[in-house]
Amino acid sequence: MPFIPHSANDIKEMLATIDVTSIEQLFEEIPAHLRVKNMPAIPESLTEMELGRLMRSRAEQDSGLLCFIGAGAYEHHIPAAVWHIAGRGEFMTAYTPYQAEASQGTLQLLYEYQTMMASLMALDISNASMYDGATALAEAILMAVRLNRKNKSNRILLPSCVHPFYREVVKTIVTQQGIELVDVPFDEKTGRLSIETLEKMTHEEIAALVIPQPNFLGMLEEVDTLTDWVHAKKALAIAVVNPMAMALLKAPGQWGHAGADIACGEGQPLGVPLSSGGPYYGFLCCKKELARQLPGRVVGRTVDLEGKQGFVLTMQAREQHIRRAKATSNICTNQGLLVAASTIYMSLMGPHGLRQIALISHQNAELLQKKLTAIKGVELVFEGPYFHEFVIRVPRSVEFVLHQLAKSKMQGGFDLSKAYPHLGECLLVCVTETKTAEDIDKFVTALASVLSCEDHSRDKTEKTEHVRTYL
Amino acid sequence: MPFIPHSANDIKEMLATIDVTSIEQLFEEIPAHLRVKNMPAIPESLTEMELGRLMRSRAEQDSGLLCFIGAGAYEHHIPAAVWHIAGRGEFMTAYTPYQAEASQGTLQLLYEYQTMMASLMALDISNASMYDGATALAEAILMAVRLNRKNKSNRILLPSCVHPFYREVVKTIVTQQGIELVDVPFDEKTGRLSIETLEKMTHEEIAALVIPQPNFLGMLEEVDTLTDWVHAKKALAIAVVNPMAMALLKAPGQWGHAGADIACGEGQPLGVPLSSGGPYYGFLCCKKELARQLPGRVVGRTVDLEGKQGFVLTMQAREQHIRRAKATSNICTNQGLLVAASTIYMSLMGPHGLRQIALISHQNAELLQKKLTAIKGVELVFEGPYFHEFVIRVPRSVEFVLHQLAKSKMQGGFDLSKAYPHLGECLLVCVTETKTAEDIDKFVTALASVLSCEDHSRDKTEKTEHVRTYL
Amino acid sequence: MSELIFKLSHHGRCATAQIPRHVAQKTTIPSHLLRNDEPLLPEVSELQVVRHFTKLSRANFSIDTQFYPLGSCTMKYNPRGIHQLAMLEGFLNHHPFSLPINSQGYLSCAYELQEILKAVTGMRGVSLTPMAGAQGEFAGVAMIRAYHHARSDLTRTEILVPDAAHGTNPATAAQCGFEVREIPTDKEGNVDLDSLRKVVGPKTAGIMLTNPSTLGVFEQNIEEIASIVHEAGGLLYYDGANLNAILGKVRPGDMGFDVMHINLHKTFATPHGGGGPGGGPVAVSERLVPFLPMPIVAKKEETYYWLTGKECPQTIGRLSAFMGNAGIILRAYMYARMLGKEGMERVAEFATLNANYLLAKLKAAGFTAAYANRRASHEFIITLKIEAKELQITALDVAKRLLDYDFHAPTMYFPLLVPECLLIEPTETESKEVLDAFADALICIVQEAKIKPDLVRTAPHTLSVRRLDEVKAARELDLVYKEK
Amino acid sequence: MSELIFKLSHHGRCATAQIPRHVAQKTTIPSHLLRNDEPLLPEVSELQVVRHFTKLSRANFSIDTQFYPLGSCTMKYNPRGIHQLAMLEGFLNHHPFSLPINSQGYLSCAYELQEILKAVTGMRGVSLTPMAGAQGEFAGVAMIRAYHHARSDLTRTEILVPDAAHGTNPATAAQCGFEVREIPTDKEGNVDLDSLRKVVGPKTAGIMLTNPSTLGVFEQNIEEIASIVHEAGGLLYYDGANLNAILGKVRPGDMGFDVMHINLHKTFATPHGGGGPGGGPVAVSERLVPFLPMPIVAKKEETYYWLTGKECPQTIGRLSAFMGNAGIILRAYMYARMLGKEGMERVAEFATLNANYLLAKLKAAGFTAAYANRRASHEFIITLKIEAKELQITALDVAKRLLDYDFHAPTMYFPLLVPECLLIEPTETESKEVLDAFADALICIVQEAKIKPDLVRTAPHTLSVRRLDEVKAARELDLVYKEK
Ligand SMILES: Cc1ncc(COP(=O)(O)O)c(C=O)c1O
Ligand SMILES: Cc1ncc(COP(=O)(O)O)c(C=O)c1O
Repeated sequence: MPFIPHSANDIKEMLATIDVTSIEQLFEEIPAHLRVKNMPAIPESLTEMELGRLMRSRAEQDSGLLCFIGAGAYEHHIPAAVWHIAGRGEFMTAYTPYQAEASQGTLQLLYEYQTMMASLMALDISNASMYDGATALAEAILMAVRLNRKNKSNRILLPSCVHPFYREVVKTIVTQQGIELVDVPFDEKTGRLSIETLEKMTHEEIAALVIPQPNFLGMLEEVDTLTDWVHAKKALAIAVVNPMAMALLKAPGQWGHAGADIACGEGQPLGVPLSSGGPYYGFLCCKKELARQLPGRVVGRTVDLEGKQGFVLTMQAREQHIRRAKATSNICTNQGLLVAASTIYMSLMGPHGLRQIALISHQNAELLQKKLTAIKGVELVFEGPYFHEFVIRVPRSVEFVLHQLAKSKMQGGFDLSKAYPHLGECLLVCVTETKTAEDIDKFVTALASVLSCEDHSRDKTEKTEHVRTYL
Repeated sequence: MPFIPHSANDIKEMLATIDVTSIEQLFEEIPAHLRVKNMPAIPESLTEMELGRLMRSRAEQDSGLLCFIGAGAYEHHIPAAVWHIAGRGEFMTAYTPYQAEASQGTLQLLYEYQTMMASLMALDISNASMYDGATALAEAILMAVRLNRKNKSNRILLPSCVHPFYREVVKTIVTQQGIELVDVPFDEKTGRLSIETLEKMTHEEIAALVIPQPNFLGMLEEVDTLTDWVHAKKALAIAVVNPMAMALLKAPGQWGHAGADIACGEGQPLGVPLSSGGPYYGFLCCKKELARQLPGRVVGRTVDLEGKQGFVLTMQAREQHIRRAKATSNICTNQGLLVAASTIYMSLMGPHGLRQIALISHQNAELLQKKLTAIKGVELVFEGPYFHEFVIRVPRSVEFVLHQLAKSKMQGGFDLSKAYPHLGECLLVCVTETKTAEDIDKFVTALASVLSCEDHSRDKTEKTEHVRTYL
Repeated sequence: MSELIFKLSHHGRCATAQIPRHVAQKTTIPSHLLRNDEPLLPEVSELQVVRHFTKLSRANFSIDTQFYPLGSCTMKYNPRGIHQLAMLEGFLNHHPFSLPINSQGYLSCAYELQEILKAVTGMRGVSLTPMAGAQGEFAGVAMIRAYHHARSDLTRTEILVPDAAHGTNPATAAQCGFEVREIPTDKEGNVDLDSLRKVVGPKTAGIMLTNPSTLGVFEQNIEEIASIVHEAGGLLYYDGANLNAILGKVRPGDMGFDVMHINLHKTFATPHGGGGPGGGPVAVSERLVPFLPMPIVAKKEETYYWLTGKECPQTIGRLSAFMGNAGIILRAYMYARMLGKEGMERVAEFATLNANYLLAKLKAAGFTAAYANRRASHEFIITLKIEAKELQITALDVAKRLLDYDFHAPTMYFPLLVPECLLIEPTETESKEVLDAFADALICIVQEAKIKPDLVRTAPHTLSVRRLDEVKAARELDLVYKEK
Repeated sequence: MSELIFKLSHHGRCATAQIPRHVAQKTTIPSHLLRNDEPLLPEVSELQVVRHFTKLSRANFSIDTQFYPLGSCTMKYNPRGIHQLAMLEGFLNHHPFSLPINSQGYLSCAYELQEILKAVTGMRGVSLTPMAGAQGEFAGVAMIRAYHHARSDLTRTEILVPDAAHGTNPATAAQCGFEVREIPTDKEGNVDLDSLRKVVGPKTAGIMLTNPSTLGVFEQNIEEIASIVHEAGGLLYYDGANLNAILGKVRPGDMGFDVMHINLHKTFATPHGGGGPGGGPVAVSERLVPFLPMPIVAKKEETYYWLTGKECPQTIGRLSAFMGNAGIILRAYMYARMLGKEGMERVAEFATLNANYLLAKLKAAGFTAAYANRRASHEFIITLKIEAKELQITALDVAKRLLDYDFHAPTMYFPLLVPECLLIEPTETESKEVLDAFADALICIVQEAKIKPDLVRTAPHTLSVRRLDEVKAARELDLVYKEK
């Protein structure tokens, strides 16, 4: 009986105290005919040692490749101290800090996190996390619509240069409430938004414009202009940004004349491992006037009976356990431990370290881009500045190219040909501070060799038919 | 400056307080001509990320082999909880618990360890660790000689079926004090000690007999007879045992009529990873009458000012920091953290679990032995009971066999042909609970195929000439 | 308590070993896009970081250090082996957009977990993507809507929720655009059937139920409820927060539920992490399978791959940027494998034994059970309304005083319909000795309340802070530190 | 404090997930060799183990939680990255008897560390095998003996040791069969040269010195000492415990030492582990190379291999069953690589800066430095003899009271020749703020001693136990728990 501490004697005594004769009897209120008779095949139990064998072999299958994929999840160096401390039992096995006095560790950490994240976004306040970047964006949109009750618009401009899966998630979530999402195409030459296109979409009133920085294609938007434009339309600016980049790039609160109103995004780059896509966490910051519409947990500083500083969950009147059907969100369990890791990460890096990492990632990307586009047939798709990701067009099927690269232990990037078919065979390539000059050269050589291989005709048949990629 | 927290401003202020103008000035008492001018090439510093790259590639080189080597270091399953907790900063980064009140965690743990280890050995007391099994044996011998001041003998019977490297270490250490080590050969048929041989060695008085259980060849000694024999000679019985086996086998304190006087050995099997041979820890237990001759740290239970239970280092009058040249040993830093791991390990296993692991290791060994000796040309060398290790003779050079096995990712055992040339081409093979039936079959198949390969003549030339093994 | 980390900050300091060297500072990014101030991140050394956060951690209660009988939260032991294996580099460094051929290790685990969850819930389809219970609820209610819409049944605008329900239930229904109708509870803790019959009708999209309910009792009329709702054309949502109580004993699918979520961080022992992450897979009966959120893992021959909206056009869509809390899914999978079939049944058995034992002890000591005639499930409620009246101490006071006894407090003031309540869930991984000590502590506290009531009213006394002023926190919002 | 784990024990309980199932109980081992009672190991669940030892850990001070200015121990930050990398499976699962072809990863690290240690010590040969400083001393003194014996110089039976020396020095000399002659210290903390000249002679095998000495000052006459001893035919042993003070600034080899050890757990930042493990590599000058303990790693072309007694017949032999504390060697190697050449010099610089700064602050506050005219090395001594006399508080009292201020105490009553001494070593990884706070605490404590001396005399007051009775512990030995 793994993890159950009862000895035979304990069981006997406990049953006697309850005054029943068997454990079975405790289930007597469940209608007998509903009881499971013969549960379908679930494997036999494994000891930790046996499990270790199994899982090591599974982990082995997925490992050992050099990764140039980004597309919303980024490989950065994570200092060992981050998880050594976040993984301490006291952080990892605590519940939500409802009993504040017994949770000062988590609460103070969250207050420190809120301070760091709000400051990184150059906004006033931050909540204590959402599920991930995509749901944070959905919640930001719901927030914007609630805030826009005056003009009653529930139209949101959601550019197509926002992460395609973020857009899908937003659609799943916000359309339940009848919110209208308007797709804004990006400029084919720059891979960025243009005011002309935006103007065309605004014959009707809008509640908000979502501004990505960098956008999904890696490109840097003209955030000042965009923010001022949406404010002129009396609507809100919602920033969706890579927090790592914000140590280098102008932060949402600094955009345009008044700053973005809400900033959200994926916290993963700050100390969270790739881990097949989760658990990550979404961050959500806003101007202080919008505080009461903020979803999710928020920690506040207060004092105890003796006037000593302490921390509690606050503004709980917004939350589902108090406000129930009228809550700002249904979120309860969030992504606390990831926030702990990020807080430790940001503390280790400091403003200087974070900026250095953003900068070197950017520089590595420029280096790689130059080398890749020197390969015959490879072109850079968009012109203009990018952060640490860029789009190239290749003269063969992207799917074929990626499978060939995988054979030389290389993960070549994200296949854009399905999300943006009008771009053609395009690949979104990312590089961070984790890659050395040799890694970069290795990739360049591998791609060059894949592309120089003769047999174009077999591009299609080389694919394993039933093994589909994400999109 | 990795790990140094000083800002430029701090340095300025600190120098001013000291009233010097540069850090250099603080070294002014060192004669200038002695100062290092140009330190020979030490590589440039690495960041944690760079170091990670380097070390991962090094670790990779040594990994991925199925291990059937024992010979004093045993692969057992180590529950994750063991190092998750032993690795907590409070255990890992504390010093020796000289300030008892600020070290109750380590001290109580050591008291619990002493209790467990003494009980596992069926002896009265235990110290808090020696460096390893070999030095524990050396210290046990020094102890025995000090205790035997009466009969003044400093002859120790040290059988050749004790681990050859233990014997080397003992020689290095105890011969400095003029102690005489007498080699006792084992019986060629049983691989064990015989009373007849022993009798032959005792024309002169002896201070002690070292009794291994199991012995280095994996065989089980007739410990009752041996203990009674040495006691009849008015000398001490020093047990050197595998602690894992003591959950299954009769423990030193239970040997013969009076029990062994001192028990020592390698603690590694109890929760300590193989780790290229260390850090491990030596344990050392004895009857309570011998307490004042025990070397190393010992923890005692006491009370505080208010009568509350607490723990301190005790019997410090034996130790070098008090008794200096007259100390029972020079040991100071010991192997505390490994003891912490072992204590957690033993707590998880309990008496039942430890016994199960010993038993299944033994059963796996019997299974493997039967299958190996079914291979043509492979013979079991000794008759009689063994624990989880046994000796086979192979029809080709052991060195060749091991190198061939390594090609199929197999570590086939310990080469006895150099430590015991008179045995011929012999291999000491070990198996523990970590091996499945398939692992065992894999090994059998691999060995059979190595031995069936034709070309005997190349045995010698196949060896990489300058790559020597241990012995 | 520790100072804020910002107080340790010192300009120009950082954890040098973590920061790439030799970075050229010039950049091609236009300067109007660059930041020219520094965010308020601390400037501290690596040792300072380690020491600060290690010390903070020590100001927490946790399963690893205390008994944590937090009702409805299932604070059981989180096996260390699982955590260690989930941290294998092959899992940690695996990119969510790695090709399927480079993802078979992870995909096989996720696929097998889907199968295991189908088996223990008695459902036909599972999607692992929801990232917590509340998101599972969202997915479930969205599927209910999608189901009705697919049948062109567009009039169903109401979701029924018992008054004992967790706040996420009504909040979710509202977030999905439904109106919420509350159903009262009868004296024995069951849903009041008459009231249910009254509100159910053509507007009813569905009902959300927890069973055993958050009152700590098994809903005995479950089959009748199912037939009332089904006959009215509604569907039944099962809030799986209390699945621990019945794992392997009775299955939501067999009780008549159409859709449910499973809180992996409760029943499947993934660590709560001080608030998260969790996992909230949804399981559905045959008729809702087409609507499951994407992606799902499918298998063809021996290869695993992702199913997406292409193959499942009726899906409600995606709920996360990638595929949910993959690392948590991995952990839940491992836990299920460690338990095996027998182990799962034992979870329910011993969770129930512990709850009923503790309840029996407390009843014998004079405490008032909210539902004294009922068997406890894996949790139960005591109400301190008598103590509140006679001794002027509240459930809050008792909860806070328990902290001084080195026990985490039970859930308090939930469910809302029981006054001065403590919802106590011991879980199966706690020993009899711990339950005995906890009962003794509660008994002591009531004694203290008689003799030195202020001791209880001003508790806690032994933690890093005394009782905290939540009102001040809410009134004078101080949510971020500002340098003076 | 926590109860003993044995009190949680309950017959028939264990951490089931850790124990192989399906083990046949019958065995072919003769029954007279089998055990038929059970050892007193606790019978507890996995959660109980995790909770018990997690709680125990919290009753410790450590670098990760407190400033730990323990003189002579170099309690600096132990980088987490190093620990994590040393735990890679390829290192942890590597058997000491793996073939060299399967050991190149580990061997290359060990080899490179040998080279780095040669470089920073100015020595010609290194063996990594000693498992702590004291074993390094043993190896060194044994080599000194072997050297003399090899030259048929058999009359050298004495080792000289200054009175300030650490206890391991005389204990080691004795364990190697030498007689110990103590040399007094002069007023400025240097070895008294006249006394040295008097005792040195044909019986002198060698002298053991720490430099900077344990008095926290640099031995200024080191060259003269070297020539006195060398001229008498003796050798010089360097106790490397204080190497942190001079790393990259001055090298023992250049000072005239023949042999030394290096405490990896001090200068090379491997964790002290609550008492160990450590590492005590020995480094020697040309003439002692043949005597180095085995094994040593050698390199031929690009392959690393073990040197043993076969190739080095004059070796003093082996000191450990395998090759010493390999995991510690790995960590020290990584630390050296992280520091690099510049980083090493900075260790000495900032350790020295911190010590001199703290000394200056304390002197200014009225504390008495034992060697007021000298520069502090990386550590220094204050003597509380005046306070002891005037206020009747001892160094012990002050040390214990510091614990209440959340600082670990300095080393007390060592070296023996300074009365009521505190030996303070801040190390380079502590910040100025911490040093300031520590100085303030000491100042406060002296104030307390004036106003409420009992507060100091009965300290500590805030830890899990009050001051412990060591006398009782030594008189009424209670070394193992016995079930009643
Ligand atoms: C009864 C009940 N339902 C739903 C939830 C919400 O689950 P989660 O916190 O995983 O979103 C909870 C969690 O606290 C709960 O106890
Ligand atoms: C000056 C001095 N010499 C020698 C030693 C002994 O070293 P170890 O503890 O590593 O055996 C110490 C350690 O405390 C020391 O401080």
